[in-house]
Formats: sequence, structure tokens, C-alpha cells
Amino acid sequence: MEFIKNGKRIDDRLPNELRPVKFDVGVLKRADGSCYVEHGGNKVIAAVYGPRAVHPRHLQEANRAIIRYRYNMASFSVEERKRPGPDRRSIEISKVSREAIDPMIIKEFYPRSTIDIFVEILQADAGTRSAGINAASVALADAGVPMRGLISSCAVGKVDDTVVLDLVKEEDNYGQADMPIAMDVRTGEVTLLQMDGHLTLEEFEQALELGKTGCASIAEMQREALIQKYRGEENE
Amino acid sequence: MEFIKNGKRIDDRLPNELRPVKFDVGVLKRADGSCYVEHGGNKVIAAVYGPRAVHPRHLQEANRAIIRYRYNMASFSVEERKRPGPDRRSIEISKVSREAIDPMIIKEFYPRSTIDIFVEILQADAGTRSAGINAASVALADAGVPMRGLISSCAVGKVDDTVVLDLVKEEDNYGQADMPIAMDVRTGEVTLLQMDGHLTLEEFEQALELGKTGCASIAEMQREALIQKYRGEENE
Amino acid sequence: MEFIKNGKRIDDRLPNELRPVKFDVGVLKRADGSCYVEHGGNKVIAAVYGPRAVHPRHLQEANRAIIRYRYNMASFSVEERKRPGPDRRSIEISKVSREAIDPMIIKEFYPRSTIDIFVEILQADAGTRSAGINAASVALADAGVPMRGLISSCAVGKVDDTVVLDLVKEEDNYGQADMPIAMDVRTGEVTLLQMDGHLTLEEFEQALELGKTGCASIAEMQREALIQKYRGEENE
Amino acid sequence: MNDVIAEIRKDYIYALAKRSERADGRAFDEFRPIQIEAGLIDKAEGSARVKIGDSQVLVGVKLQPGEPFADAPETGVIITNVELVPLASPSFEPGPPNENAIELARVVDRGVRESGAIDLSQLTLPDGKVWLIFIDVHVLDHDGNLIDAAALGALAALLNAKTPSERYGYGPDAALPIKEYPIAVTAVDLDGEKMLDPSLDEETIASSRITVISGLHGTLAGMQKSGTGTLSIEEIVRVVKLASSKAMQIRDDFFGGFTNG
Amino acid sequence: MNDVIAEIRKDYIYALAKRSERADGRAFDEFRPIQIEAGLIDKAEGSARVKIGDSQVLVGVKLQPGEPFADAPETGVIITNVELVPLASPSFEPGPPNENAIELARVVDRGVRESGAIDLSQLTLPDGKVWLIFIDVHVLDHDGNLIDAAALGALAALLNAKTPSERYGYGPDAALPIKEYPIAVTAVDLDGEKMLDPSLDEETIASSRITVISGLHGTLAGMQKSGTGTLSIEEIVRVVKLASSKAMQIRDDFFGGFTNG
Amino acid sequence: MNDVIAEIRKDYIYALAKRSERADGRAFDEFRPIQIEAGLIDKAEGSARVKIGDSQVLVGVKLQPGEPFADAPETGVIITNVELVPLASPSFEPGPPNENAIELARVVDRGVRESGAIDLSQLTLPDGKVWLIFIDVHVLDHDGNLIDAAALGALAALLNAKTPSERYGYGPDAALPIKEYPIAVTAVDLDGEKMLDPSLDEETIASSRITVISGLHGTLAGMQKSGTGTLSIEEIVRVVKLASSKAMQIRDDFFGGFTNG
Repeated sequence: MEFIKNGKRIDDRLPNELRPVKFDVGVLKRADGSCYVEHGGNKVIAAVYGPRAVHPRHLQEANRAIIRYRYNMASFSVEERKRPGPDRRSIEISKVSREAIDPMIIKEFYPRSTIDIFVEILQADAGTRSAGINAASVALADAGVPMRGLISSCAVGKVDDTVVLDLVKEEDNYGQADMPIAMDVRTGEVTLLQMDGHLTLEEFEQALELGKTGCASIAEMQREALIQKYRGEENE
Repeated sequence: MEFIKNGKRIDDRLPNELRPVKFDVGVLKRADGSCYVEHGGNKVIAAVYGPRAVHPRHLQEANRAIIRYRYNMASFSVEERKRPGPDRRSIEISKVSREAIDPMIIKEFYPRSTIDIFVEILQADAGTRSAGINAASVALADAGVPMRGLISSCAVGKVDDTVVLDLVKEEDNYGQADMPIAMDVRTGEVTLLQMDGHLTLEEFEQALELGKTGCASIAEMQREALIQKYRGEENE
Repeated sequence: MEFIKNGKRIDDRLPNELRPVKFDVGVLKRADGSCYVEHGGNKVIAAVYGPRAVHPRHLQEANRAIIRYRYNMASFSVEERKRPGPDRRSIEISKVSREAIDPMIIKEFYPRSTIDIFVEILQADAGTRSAGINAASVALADAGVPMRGLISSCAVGKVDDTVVLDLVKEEDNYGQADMPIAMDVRTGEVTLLQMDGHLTLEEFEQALELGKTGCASIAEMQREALIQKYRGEENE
Repeated sequence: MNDVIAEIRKDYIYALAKRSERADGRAFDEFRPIQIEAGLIDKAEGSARVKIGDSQVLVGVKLQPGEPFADAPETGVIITNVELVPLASPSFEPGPPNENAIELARVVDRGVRESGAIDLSQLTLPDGKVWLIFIDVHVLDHDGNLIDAAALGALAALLNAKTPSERYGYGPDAALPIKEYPIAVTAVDLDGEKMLDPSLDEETIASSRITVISGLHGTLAGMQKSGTGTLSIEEIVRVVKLASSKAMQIRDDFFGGFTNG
Repeated sequence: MNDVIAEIRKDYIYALAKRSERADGRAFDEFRPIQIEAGLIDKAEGSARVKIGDSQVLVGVKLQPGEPFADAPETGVIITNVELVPLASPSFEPGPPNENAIELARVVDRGVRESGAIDLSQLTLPDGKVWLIFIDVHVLDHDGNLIDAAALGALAALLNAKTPSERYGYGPDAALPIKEYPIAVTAVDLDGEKMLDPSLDEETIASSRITVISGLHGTLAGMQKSGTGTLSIEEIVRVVKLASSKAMQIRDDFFGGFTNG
Repeated sequence: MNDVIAEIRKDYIYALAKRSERADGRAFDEFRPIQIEAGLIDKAEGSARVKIGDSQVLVGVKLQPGEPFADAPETGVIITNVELVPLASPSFEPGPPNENAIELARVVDRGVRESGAIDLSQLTLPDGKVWLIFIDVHVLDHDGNLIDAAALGALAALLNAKTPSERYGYGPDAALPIKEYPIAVTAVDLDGEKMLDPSLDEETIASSRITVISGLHGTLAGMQKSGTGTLSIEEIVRVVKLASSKAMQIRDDFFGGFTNG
């Protein structure tokens, strides 16, 4: 399979170009905060509940909130129907996503409580964990949870020996490497990093830099979406 | 399949006729109350435990008893061996059966406690949820649980465009509609109603009336069984 | 299949001969006590944790420690890969093994606590429950848990109408009877006894006696292993 | 439902009901605004998002070739599942479907199945397999009356679905053979008053609920009472008539084009 | 068992035992009355209800064609399950079988299997399949000594069973090839005294229990000690002899006709 | 990890780190002694026990013929599982794998799979089946850095494995086609200091951990950050380089003979 032709990728993007991304803030009534994200073919919705009481109680922490994060795929989000409920992949993604978001939340403000983050993947097309983290980060802000910063995430990868930004499904399945990253772009703090495939050290450094610019673009859109939301509210 | 020939059904009953029904009260030693019911080919046993302490404790209600109801089919109760344990069907039936019985129980007498109702289907031949409710109602009385009234249940259905009482398996499987109903026949209060198939509004009204007469016959037998039991005890 | 030829068994042993057995005490760092056993083709490791706090708390006993015992087979311990986690066989073995060990432990010394015994079967070749009990007994001593005595276990069986000691896999699979036994050889108290197959009453009595001598040999090795361990520690 | 609604709110809603009013100003037989958007999920063979007021469900239909049941070898298979994901309500918890999710799924399933909405006999495949139809209801926002939203979403997603025949080498993709348009209409009982399309508050405080599923020409196709309240036969007949006529109106509004065929 | 029996009741039973008496007046080697009723469940291929005193179990046997185990292609398959449903005792809880139910099922299973009660080699079918024999023990009332009741029920239900050959097109229905009549007899130890067929009270306070399964001619087919009490080899031998001779008597009483064949 | 390490111990380790020291006297880039022992388990097709300091894992590789995935019919299948059995640590509990066990299994799995350690295209069988490779990691003693021990054990057990071809009638047994030697090296961050091969204490108090899996020639094959600490890009690059060069050294020490081929 040839992934890059005349400098363009299979969906006509440049190697360093993100797919179209759209954020919609406050899309759910019941949740304390929510955000819908379309990122290429990905359709993802995040909701935040909390701070609220922790059940069962032995999970409580005396001097800070606990953070829970549940990444879940709808049965119809992928080509072959997925059996409902958590599988090993979604349990791992929930863990690393939680750890990616956790350091931004000022947990000390809410002892003995929980902040629950729920991410539903409605349609999947490579990069769902990043899209979920991006949505969750905005949903936390929408819920008014005090944060040190926003977390922005994207994947970098390698196809046809070229480091590229934001893989689509085919690039992910048949490419040479995939590396999701999440960071607070203002401070440069990386909170999620995973990689698999084959990268030389030079490619890896290049990929990190490319990921940084991708995250920066995402961060810009996240901020814009939140501003729109609050502008909208003021005008109401 | 022809269901009605010369005004008679496949088991020779009239459209408005119940199958033979037999109640046996107090058949178990360990349970606080119990009742065995044969209803056509159905063989069902119900046991009541309680009022007793609730575990786990967070299920307790401060000012009333909670009611639990478990409908369970023995593996050998049906043609194809059923895998033991609850399935989706039995979970739904347990819920609607509990809701059918619950309004009759004077729950305020027993704060912080539970009344547990267990129904085992030993042999199934259409109408098991009704047979279970009928048995449970008598078992509650046998256990001395204070009640506002007895609940009586039966199914009505449609075969060969005729509304009939108390379907057997073939009528249930290949008929046009099935409608279980449960009520307190003295007050006319309906506590369970489900329906699927095809009924016109007129047929539906007819079915409700037929169901009412079926429940009334059941109620008569329930009362008779309880009287026999207490007569028996007095003579001992 | 011929099991005994010229008075020797398929692995060249005499009918009343144990397989080679090796005990290694204190092989794990994290456990409070541990023991590795090779018994013929069986490779088994036991760890003891405790006395320690009981979770969940409602399992606590006010005036004594509770004993928990988990027999578990590694996926790779048998010919056909075993799916991880407890199955019905391992649940039964855990129960009878716990009951075999329990009477030796002076539980009254540790109210409200638990003593946890974990046995991992790394390679299985008939007689794993006995090997596990033997390892567990030594691991308990290694952990310093106060005991009335050591429990020693072995299996007796019948092949080619002969009562034999310590079956190997083929003898177990195709033989005529299998009978694991566990006892405190100093007092003669039997704490585990199971049997299946065919034994006449005379064979059974013979098997019990043979099992007693097998357990006595095991007990000798257990004591030796513990002495070695403490000698080793003194010389350090 | 674990929602705790303040006693005062409950009294308020009951007091309103006595004056024939509802908190959101609707008439007793009035639905909140309904929106149906079909085809949002390209990866599904059919999909629809339904909003009733602020309640929101997304239904995906997946089709795959599979084995028929042994006792019905010439018949397609319907499998309906409802996920009450914790994103949709503070009262939903992660884990396998509880009795509410199971009841919801089974009522929607029976509505589709027993009404004969799909001609399952047309879903056989040349190699002895049949189409398995997975109807997955993903609840996104729970503000009451999920059952009507889920049933509506199931119907709209089925109408939106195409068999993925080409992918499996069975010739051209085709729409599903839809023969009936079952519409669920739910009412709750508040002190004797019956209100259609209950809001979350109404649903939470009501002692009983009845769902009526009806088809073209008003035929009754399914019914489910739930809750520990009781209803008289007269009340039931009245609600069933009301629900069936409301269903005709919804069917006309949203599926008028189809049902004329 | 979670049953809490008052200290006083315990002392009473122990005091009685010292005087060689039991609370219900039985001799130490005496069973409560046994009732066996076969064929109650038409939907099962075989069934039997067994009462020992107030303990009551219902055993159903289902047969269906299925794949043999890879390492025994010419051998029928036995699957035994015990359900301690919460209807039968205040100490039973809903949920998957716990260690007591599993032990009970496995002892009954081994009793049938290892005694050679069924000639499994005769259960092959012409198409390479074999009969799968499901023995399901449904406990209805737990008043002690379930294990003997369950084993008796399993044997009676197997004797009652007919292969559903016609339904599956394998020719005429037939009885199962029963070759052995394993009978379980259980004793408990109360301060050194051994009592057969323990009542619930006796079972609850006893420190150990031993079940002996024996066949025709008194051959031992299975044994299971449980509980944390200990037994000497002499005690074991004594109990085993007692149980084996009691089993002969039970076999004669209930299966005399069969075993003469 | 639920281990509670006294505040004082934590302060001590941090204070040491500030002085570029570790509690056990190692340099920051120094591993504890590594021992690899292959072939302990005859019943497995391949096995290896790895000790890193007092941490100890036993890895078994089982091979059996099975169906390939529908979308990769010519490709062998790898299934990796990690059991954190309660024998190995007071903080491990019985039950299905928790998120830590799952993450561990998946990182090891990706290290083997994505590095191309096994040429899966050579694992087809003449009858359309392929070899299923089960890599089961059984943790025996948890004293920190299980991930490097597990990855090392998986590689050593795969190198030790032989296909059980004869048993299944596929001709002579053969070694697996190993093409790459992925080595995992893990570092933790303590107040900005990076330490390789963290001990349990170090691992417990560190805010983040990064595992780098690299192959022959230092190619990066996998990476996993975990924990709630953050790292700068510069820190990451530094650790990755350090880990990759340490991996070469471990590979040379233990697999030098193989990798020369």
C-alpha cells in the first residue's frame, strides 16, 4: 500500500496536517459539563460529573478528589459490531487517559469526592483516545472544575518512512508506527505518551516535535470552543 | 396451524376456560411461607423469607421493608436445557412480578427489613410468570406477611382471531397475541400488564374483561387453598 | 495399559515408593513465608501472608483468625493451556486443602485477622493438591505461624489391582482408584481424605496404611527442609 | 432510578397536576419537541439520533450474516441491546445492564419483533445463513421517557439501514423490508392524572407508567406497565386509546412518506 | 453454612450424643424416612424428587447430542450441576455456585462417573456425536444431608431417563445403560460419636463430615471428608464399613428390583 | 499499587536522589542483577524464569493450532496474559486482571508484536490453521519493575519454545522464527532524576514511569508512560536514549549468541 503520493496522504492531507476537527461544548443537559468532538471520522462525546460523593466509600481520599475516567466504545462505532462493555483495550485506554488528565485537575479543592469523566466513542476512525482526551478536557472546563491547564492530544505516526501527524484508520492499521501524545502545550508538560511500531531515534525526536505542533493546534481549537460557549451564554 | 375447532382449543378447552390449577400451601420446612402450584403443565414453587435483616445494608429503607423477587427457571424445566442463573428474560420477569406483588404488602410495618420472594419454575408450559405470582401471593399469606389483598394473575391471548384465556405453549408460540395480567380482584386494581402481538382496541377490551374473570377464578382457588391450610392446622 | 511389570511401575518405582521430592524454604521475598516443592513432575510454590487485617471486614471473626487458601494453576502448567482463573476443580481443591491445614493453625492467637495461603501450580503431574498442602504447611512454619503440627499429604491409588503410593499422571488417568490423604503423622489425625474409583474394603484399609507411610516420609522431608533453613540462617 | 427529587418539587408537580398543569407548561397529552436525525454513524448499517425534549438517544443498527435459530431456519434474527451509560445520567452506573436497561431493551425489542415491523422471512441468504440485526440503543442524555425515544430511534435506524450485501458478496445492498411502523407512547399516573411523554421529574415521582406500542391503523402491538402503582381497567382502556391516537400523529409527522407506500 | 444455632441447642445435642441419643430420637445409624418419586418433570428426560426427612431435592436429567471430549471420542459426557437456590434455605444466596454447591456437585458427579454407574461407551451416536447427560440437582428444602439426597436423586433420575432418540432422529428412545448403583451415605462426627444422615442441626455443629459412596457388593466408589475436624484411621475404617452396609440396605429398599437383573 | 511506604522512607529516597544515590547503592542507570533461566516447565512449549533483583516472573509459552483472524488468514496469533497472583505481593488480590495487570500484558504484547519479534507469516499450517501463541506471564515475587522482567521473560521463553508439530501431526517440532529481540527498559522520575530499573520503593513513590522497548540497532519498538507525573520533551528524549543503549547492553549480555546469527 502506498501512503504518500506527490507529497499528499490518502485523504489528501499534508504529512503535518490535522484532520478537520470540531468542538461542541455543553451538548448534554444532565452532565455537569460536556463536549462533543468530531475529529475526522471520529465522533466522540465526553461528560463530566462532579465533584460528587464517592461510592463505595472506601475509595475516598481524605485530602483530595479522586478522578475516574471511563473510555467506552458504542457497539456500532466500529466496522464489526463490538460487544458492549469494557474490554482489555478500553481498560488500558481509560487508565492512560485518566493519568493524562489527572495532573491538570486541582484535586485538593474537593476532599472525599470524585470527579467522573465518561467518554463515549460513537464512531471510531483512529485516534479515539486522543479525541476522547480532548473532549474530556473541554468538558472538565465546561463543568467548572478548577484546572491548571488544558490537555491536548493527538497521534503521530510513520507511513512510507515519513513521520506524519494524525493517522487515519488505514495509516494506523498498515503503517509503520503510531504514537499518541498528550500535553499541556503552554508548559510543554507531556502527560501521555505511548508508541508502537518502528522508529529510529531521529524519527522519534521528529515525531515528538510534530506531535507538539498538533497538540498546539488542538489547544487553540479547545480554547476557541470554550470562548464561543461563554460568549454564547453572555448573549443569552 | 388451526387452534380452534368446533369451538374447542387444542387441549379441548373452551376459549374462556382455565387449565386445571392446583395449589398446595406450606410445602417447605425452611421457608417462612411456601406454595406449590400446578397450572396445566406448569409446576412452580414459591417461598417467602422475611421480614428479615437486609444485606448489604445500604439497601435498607428507613421507614419500610424492601421487597425482593427472584423468578428462576430450573435447568430441566424446558425442552432445551437452560443454562442455570439469571438471563435477561428472568430479570425482566422478576421486576414486573415484584411490581405486581409489591403494592399489596404493608411495607411500613417492617422498616429496615426485607421480604424475599423466591419463585422456582420446575416445569414450564406458558404462563409461568402468572403461576409464579399466584404461588408467591399465597406463600406471602402463608408466611403471615400483612397484605392489603391477594394478587391473582393469568394470561389472555389471541389465536385464530379469537380472544382466549390462559394460553398453552403452542398457542403462545404460534398465536397472535399474549397478554399477562395480574390484579387484586376485589378492588379491580391491575398491578401487572404486558402485551405483545396484534390486538385491535376492541379485542384488547375484550381481553381485559376475560383476564378479569380468569383472575377471579384464580383468586377463588387461592383463598380456598389458604382456608384448607388453616383448617388443616386447626384440626391438627 | 499394563501398569506393573516385574514388580516395577511405569516410572520404575516400587508400589510403595514415593517419587523424588525436594523442598526449598523461603524462596520469595515479599511473602511472609514460602516454600517451593518439586514432587516428581509437579512444581509447586506456596506463599503465606499474615496474620494480617481482613478485607472486607464482615469476614472477620471476633476471637480467631480466619484461614483462606487459594489453589491456582498456571495456564502453562498442563498439557492443554488452562484458561486463567478459578474453575470448579480448583475451588473444590482450595476448600478441602484449607480444611486439611486449618486444624493445625492456632487461630485463637490472632482474632480479627486472616492468614492467607496461596498455592501456585507451575507444573502439574498428578498429586498437585498434596504437593500444594505439603508446600503450604512448610510455608506456614516459615512464616512463623504458630501450629499444632505439620500436615503431610500424598495420594494412594490402585493400578493393575495393586494398591500403590503416589500416582503419576498415567496411573491417575487410567488407573482404578485415586485417594489423596493428608494427616498429622505424629498424632495420626487425618485432615483430608478423598477417594474415587473402585476399592474393596480390604484394599481401602491397605491404602490407608500405605498413605500413612507416604505421609510419614513427606513429614520427614518437611522437617528436614525447615531445619536446613534455620541452620542456614544461623550460619549467616 | 436513584434520583432524589426534593419533596417540595414533588408536591409542586402534584399540585400542578390537580390543576391540570405540568411544570413545563405542556398539556397532559402533549409531547415535548421531537427531533429525529438519521444516518449520523457511517460505520453502522443504519443509525438515528432521537431527541424528545432534552432526552437523547443514539441508535445504531448493525447487520451481519449469521446462523438462524435452529427452530426458525428461514428467519432473520433481531438482537436488541440498551446501554444506560453513566454519561447520560448521574443515576446510571457502569456495569452490565441492570433490570431497567434490560426491561427497556426487551420492550423495544418486542415492539419491533411482535409488531412484525421487519419481514424477517426476507432476510435469508443463499448460503443458509440469515441476516442478524443488532439494534443497539446508546442513551446519551436521560431527561425522562427513554422508552419512547428508544423505540422511535430503533424504527428510524431500521428505516435508515441498508444490508451490507456487497461487503459479504451477496449482491447489491438493499433497504430492510419494513412492513409495520410501531410507535411507543408512554404515560405516567400522577394521582389519577395520566400524562404522556413524562419528563424526568414526572417519571421519578409517578407510581406507575404504562407504555403502549401501536402500529398502522391503531393496532396494538405491545404494552408494558411498570412501577408499583395500580391502574383500574377503565384507566387502562382510556390510556391505551389516547396513546394509540397519539402514536398515529407521531407516525404521520415523521414517517408519513413511508407509510403511504 | 451460615446458620447460627444457639449455643444452648449445641450443648443439648452434644449432651444427647454423650448418652447415645439424637434430638429426633433416631439411632446413630438410622436415616430419617426416605421418599423417592420418579418422573415428575415431563420436560426432562429423567427426573426424581427425593426427600430425606424434611430435606428435599429435585433432580432433572437432560440428554442432548453433542461433541465428545477430544481425548475420549467414543464416550458419553456427564455434566453435573447443583443449584443451592435461596428458596431452599435462609443461608443460601442468589449467585453463581459457591464452594459448597461446587463440592456437592463434584462429589455427586464423581459418584456417578467413577463408580461406572453409566456405561458411557454405549452412548455414542451414528454421526460421531455422543449423548451429553446433564444431571441438574435443584435443592428445594435444606434440612441437612443434601449430599445423600442429591446422590440418591441423581441415581433415581438416571434410572428414570430415556434417551430422546426419536426427537433427534436416532431411532427409538431407550433407557440409559445403568451398570452400577452408587449410594452415598454421610456421617458426621460429634465429639467422637458418628451419626449417619445428619440433620441440619447436627451437620451445623459437627466438626467434620465424611461421605462414603459405595456400589453393589459394597465396593467403595467415592469418599469425601469435609470440615476442619480430624479423624483417626480407625474411626475412618469404622465409618466406612458402617456406611457401606447402610448403603446396601438403601439400595435394596429402593432399587432392589433393578439390581437383581 | 496499594503499598504504603512510610513517609520517612519516601523522604529518605528523595533525599538520596538529590545526592545522586539510591537506597541499594546502585547508579541511576544501573540494573539490579538479572538472572534468566530457560526451560523450567516441560509442559509448556517454551518457558523462562527471570529474576531482576528480588522480582521474579515465570513466563510460559503454549502453542496450539487454531483459527487465524478473519482479516489476517496467513498470520499466526499472539495472545499475552499477565497474572498478578496474590502470592507475589501483599497488594495483589485474587480476581480477574485489574488495570495494572492489563496494561502490563498489553505493553509486553505490543513489544513482541509490533517489534516484529516473531515472523508470524511463517506460522501457517497446511490445513489453513495457524499457530496460536499464548504468552502467559506468572508473576511470583513483586519487588519492582515487573514490566522489564516480564518482557525479558517473554523473549526468553519464545526463544526457548518449540512448535509441538509432531503432537498435532505437522511434521518435526521447530523453533519459532524469531526476527527481533525487543528489550524493555523502564525508568522512573523522582524529583526530576531518572532511575532505571526502579525498585519497589522507588516505583511506589515515583510520580511517573516510562518504559522504552527497543530492538536490534536501537530502533524504538514501543513506549509507555504511566503515572500522573509529567515529563518534558527534553526529559523524554534523554530517557529514551539512555534506555535504548541500556537495552543493547542487556541484549548483548543475554542474547548475544542469538543476535549474531
